[in-house]
Amino acid sequence: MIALAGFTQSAVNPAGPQSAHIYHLWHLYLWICVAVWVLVIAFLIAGLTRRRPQPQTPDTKLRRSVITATAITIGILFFMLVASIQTGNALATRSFTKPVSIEITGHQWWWEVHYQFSQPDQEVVTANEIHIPVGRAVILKATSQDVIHSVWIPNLDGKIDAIPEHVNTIWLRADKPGIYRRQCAEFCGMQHAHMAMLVFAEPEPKFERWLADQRSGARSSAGAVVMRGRQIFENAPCLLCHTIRGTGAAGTTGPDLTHLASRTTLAAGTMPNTPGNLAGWITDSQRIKPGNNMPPINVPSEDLQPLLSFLESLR
Amino acid sequence: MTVERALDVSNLPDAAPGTRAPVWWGQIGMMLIETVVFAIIIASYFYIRLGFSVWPPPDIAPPELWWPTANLILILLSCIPMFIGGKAIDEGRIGTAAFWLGLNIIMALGFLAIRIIEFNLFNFKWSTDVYGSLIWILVGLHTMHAIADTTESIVLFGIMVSGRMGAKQQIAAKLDGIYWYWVAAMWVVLYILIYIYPSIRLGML
Amino acid sequence: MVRSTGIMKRVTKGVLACASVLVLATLASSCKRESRTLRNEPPQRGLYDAARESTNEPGGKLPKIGMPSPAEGNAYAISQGQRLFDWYNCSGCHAQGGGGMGPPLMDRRFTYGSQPANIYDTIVRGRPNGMPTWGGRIPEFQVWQLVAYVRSLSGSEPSAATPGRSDGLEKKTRAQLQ
Amino acid sequence: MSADLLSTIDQYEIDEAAAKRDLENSWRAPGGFIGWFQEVNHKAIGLRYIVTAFIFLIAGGIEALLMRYQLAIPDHRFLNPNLYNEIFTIHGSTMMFLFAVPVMEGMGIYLVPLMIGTRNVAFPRLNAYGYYMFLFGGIFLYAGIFLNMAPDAGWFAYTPLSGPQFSPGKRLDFWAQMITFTELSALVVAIEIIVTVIKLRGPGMSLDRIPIFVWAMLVQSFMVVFAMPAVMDASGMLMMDRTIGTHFFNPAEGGDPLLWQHTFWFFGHPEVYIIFIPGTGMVAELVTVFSRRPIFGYTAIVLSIISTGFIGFGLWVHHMFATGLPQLGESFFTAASLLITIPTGVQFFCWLATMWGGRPKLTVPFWYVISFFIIFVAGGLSGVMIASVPFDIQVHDTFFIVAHFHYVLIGGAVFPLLGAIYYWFPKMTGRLQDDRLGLITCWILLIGFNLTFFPMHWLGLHGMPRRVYAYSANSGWASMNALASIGAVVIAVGGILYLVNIFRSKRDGGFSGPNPWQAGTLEWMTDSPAPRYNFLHIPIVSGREPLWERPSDEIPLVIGLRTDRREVLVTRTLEASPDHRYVLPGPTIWPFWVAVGTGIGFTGSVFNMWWFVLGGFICFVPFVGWFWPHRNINFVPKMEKPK
Repeated sequence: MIALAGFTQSAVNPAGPQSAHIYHLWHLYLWICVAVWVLVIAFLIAGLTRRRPQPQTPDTKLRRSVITATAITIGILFFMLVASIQTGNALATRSFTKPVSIEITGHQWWWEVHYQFSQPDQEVVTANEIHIPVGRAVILKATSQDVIHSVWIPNLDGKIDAIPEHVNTIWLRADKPGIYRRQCAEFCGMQHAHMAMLVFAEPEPKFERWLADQRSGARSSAGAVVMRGRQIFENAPCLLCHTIRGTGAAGTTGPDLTHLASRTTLAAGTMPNTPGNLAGWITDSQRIKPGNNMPPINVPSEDLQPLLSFLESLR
Repeated sequence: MTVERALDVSNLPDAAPGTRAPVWWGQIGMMLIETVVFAIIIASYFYIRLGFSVWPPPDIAPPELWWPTANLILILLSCIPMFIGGKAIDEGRIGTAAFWLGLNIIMALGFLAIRIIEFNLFNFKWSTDVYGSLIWILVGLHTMHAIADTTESIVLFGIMVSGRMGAKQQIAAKLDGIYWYWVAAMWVVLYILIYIYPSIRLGML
Repeated sequence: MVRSTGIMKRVTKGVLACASVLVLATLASSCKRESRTLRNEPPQRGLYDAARESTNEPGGKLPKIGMPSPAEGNAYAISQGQRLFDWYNCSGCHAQGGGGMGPPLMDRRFTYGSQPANIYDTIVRGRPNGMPTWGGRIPEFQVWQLVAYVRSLSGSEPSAATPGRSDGLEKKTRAQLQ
Repeated sequence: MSADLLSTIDQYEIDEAAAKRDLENSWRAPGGFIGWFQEVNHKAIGLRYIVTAFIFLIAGGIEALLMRYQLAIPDHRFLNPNLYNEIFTIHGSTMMFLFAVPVMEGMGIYLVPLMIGTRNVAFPRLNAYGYYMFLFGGIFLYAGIFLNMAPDAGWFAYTPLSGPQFSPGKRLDFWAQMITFTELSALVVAIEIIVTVIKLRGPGMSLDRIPIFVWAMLVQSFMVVFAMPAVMDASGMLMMDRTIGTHFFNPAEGGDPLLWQHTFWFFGHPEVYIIFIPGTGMVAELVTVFSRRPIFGYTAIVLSIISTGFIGFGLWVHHMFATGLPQLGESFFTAASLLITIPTGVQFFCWLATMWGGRPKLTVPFWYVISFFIIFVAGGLSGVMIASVPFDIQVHDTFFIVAHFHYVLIGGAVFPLLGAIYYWFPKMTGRLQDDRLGLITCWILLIGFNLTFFPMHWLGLHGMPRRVYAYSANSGWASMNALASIGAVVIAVGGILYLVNIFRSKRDGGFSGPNPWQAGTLEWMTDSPAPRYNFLHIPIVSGREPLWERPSDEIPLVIGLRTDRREVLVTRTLEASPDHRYVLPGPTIWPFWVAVGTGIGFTGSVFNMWWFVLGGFICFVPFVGWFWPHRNINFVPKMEKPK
């Protein structure tokens, strides 16, 4: 569980300009609304408990009060509308150069990640985890392969739906390094609850290093156990769905495993990436995440260790 | 018990035509609902149409015009006996009304027969693509309404022939007519939408 | 109404009886159709059974012909089979059931038999002229799901368990291709 | 109608006993088991709506408790995801389609004829048909659950998740068809109420004298007429996509999954007001009665209700702010969403002014109104917040939204409803409820409600999406979830106490007499419980609160309506002057058989569309039976022309 500690997932703890805009708007709204609520309830209590004058309060006086209250309401609403539109404009303004462009594709129930560059050989494919440079704008393109999902990093920006055959775009920027968790925000079926992703905001050099690592093929060490594990992997059903660049595995229906060991979680943020969890996932994933699309694999006990060694070597 | 003031209504009639009858408002309400049903589908039609540059979609030939146009004229003509029949009902000439209603029923059945030809003329199915789905649901729904009103007309015709016409049935017969005008008017809208609208180019407007 | 009360009572009783029969029938059919088994057995034929492209397989555990399909008539299984049909690239040769490099799957008669067990056998063992051997690669329950989906293409599965269409690009179902 | 047909009589002697005997005879209830299916009386049907809806409320509440138990602790393995998804879908669908709308309709069907001074609704047989449709729809959905066909795509069932590929089997078809049933019922009730209010008001009840609750039901009915067809279209298209392979929501063939969201929310947003507007009508009645003065700003309130009805149709897109719409459109819908606050605000200010200018009496129903203020104002304000696109995209589809709409719907509809039932209970049963228990219940519900739903605001802001069946221990959401689950138990206790009070008081509560609250509207003029014919004589209305203007035995009455058949007085639309007498039909079984035919058609079409045609044929015979006239109707050969 250590690997998962230290992340945040909260709309009231902004780490970038977009979420900060929204956070300020929320604060403004919160205080206005609290004030209005207190006023209404105060008038209610006063109206119920006050001493009745003789004669009764004339209707003209009541009418004046109602008209005043309505006018104030309209004023407040107009103010709120202006604040909302201003925030909306601030969110939509795109004054940045050299953004990182990431396409996130929702699948039932994991995220395919595609770093887009002008040269095809620069592109990076990974899953369920993204790294972004601190202080640089990131363009997120959300789409889906099956049903509607939603991309939402509360610490960085509001959400945008990932809809099949549509591509929705938002931009965001992280100003503080940190780990920001996000999870699917549009109900997408059986395992909607376990469809998370960690966002690592890190300094530019560290990010570039990570990117370079991800571009390369699988670089597993050449030990005998690992080689045996690779052989097991290539002969097992795994390769029908998963890709490990540099090996024979080129399936595209499951997450790309080329750099599996560099990721901190398994099964779209369901659990930390430890050999024990990985073994449990391979042999009986349906116990951990019922309904997911990974079938159980029957690995003989003497083969499990080499297979894990191979997968854990994919840095 | 003694009441201070009372209003004696015993001299009022026990039925009234047109907007004074509750059932007239009920029928208008039903027609309003059905109009909204069509309006929502028509709005969906335009919403879907926004996603296409060519309409109907390129691999579908637009439906032929001859039979649908003939049918449009038939249903408009069939409103005439309905109207004359309605006049006769107002004047209490039930026999005459039955004759004109019968003529309307024959024309309505003719309309439904040609409607079958229309369906056969569609060179696509509801499952071909979304255009097919939209056209089939629009025409299908309209056909359902036409069948329903024709059935109502037949029942009323039966009531007229069996001599059971009362005040309520008179109002019902008038409302049956109003409903048929609605069915005809709705077909004018759908005819334009389905057969004319796709061939209008923006340049022509 | 007094006159017809007796008749009404009898009619009502009859309707109630019919309704209960209908409910029971629906119950019987829906049990099979609607169940969703999530935890299944992993492949039993060994992990890295080398790929065999021919039917001449001496020895080995073959499925008994006539064994009942656990997926037959099950809506969830058919739907999963549809997903797997794409994932395992069956459409590469069979298109969406219309056939291409491989034979069409919308016929009711298959070269190697159209009973669930026959199709299962075809998938697991492969057939000459191109059908690969999937045994050991795909867990048995997924093979059964594929079998159910393939049979649904030719209308051999109950229509209540078969989807009217699929949601993807150019995935025409039976109704459209006919 | 010319005035010479009417004669005003001063000092009229009425043979009360004879009138009562005749009316009781001609309006008597059909007896026996079969009689239950022949019933067409608006109070019986209205009560059936209310009771059935409460049974579904209990079912929905049990589902809510199961969900709260699952979420009480992190990584709880009480419900598997499949079951959890089914339960929240059924919970939402039950509460929206089988409780909230039908119970408001039931209140309307029960109260509107009493409040406007007539004997039944305009089309009693159609009314019975509407109830059977609702009942069948509910049974249909719950039968589906026990047949393992519980829908699991959420109560708004977004495509493509709800489409043929991702929701195999018949689960979603059952859901979609349940909607067809219940919406048909809602439309039927809407027509009933519109026509009843337009044509059957007591003489003298001009538009500016209609009780506000009746206005609310009228506006609600018009909203139903314009909103429900959208969801019937949507669910029909979904059914066709699923069963016969149409492509309305299939992007590959030119359809669009967003079309579902547009059509669904075009209904779904007005739906909120369809539930809430009757609630405001109830609040207005309660505030008037217990402030002991006529409502302040009657015209302003009525105009507010009407404009709420209109603006309610311009807001549907604010459920879709995260789908990537153009920014200009979003600003428009933000403005529209804020705009609807104004009429609601005006109503609140008028209620406050009424209390301010009156002599409020803190009865139990009034405590429910106070709870309504506390809760609904908070919910309305969180609604103002999420009207803003930038803020909404943060909290959309999180527990913040769950909190918001429970504040609005439970606060805005259920609390007024509970108060209203407490208030009208004497009219329904002739007995009073236990005030002490009633007060305790109200407080328990108020506390339990806030305990359950207030923490959800916090959860949503801290990132918890809605509709998750599990969350991990290190998410930090555990304590607030535990609090919410404790609150759910408190609400359940309050609910049980409410029912206990009803059952106990129904058996041995004190007798109430005709007007226990000293209220001013017409329904309190007649006996408690109201007789089947409602009024011995139709009252003549000369003000908004007739009973406050003069004692109930001095109210002028209509005489000359025949008592040997079910005759009511039809009045003119605007000024409600007497127009003609109108005979309402009596008990009949035909609506039930038509409902059975419709039910067979709808149920069968889940499996095969041809059943729909068959259902139509089955309907035909009882339909003819329904409308076929008997010979003994006196023939009127020539009608006078409408003027």
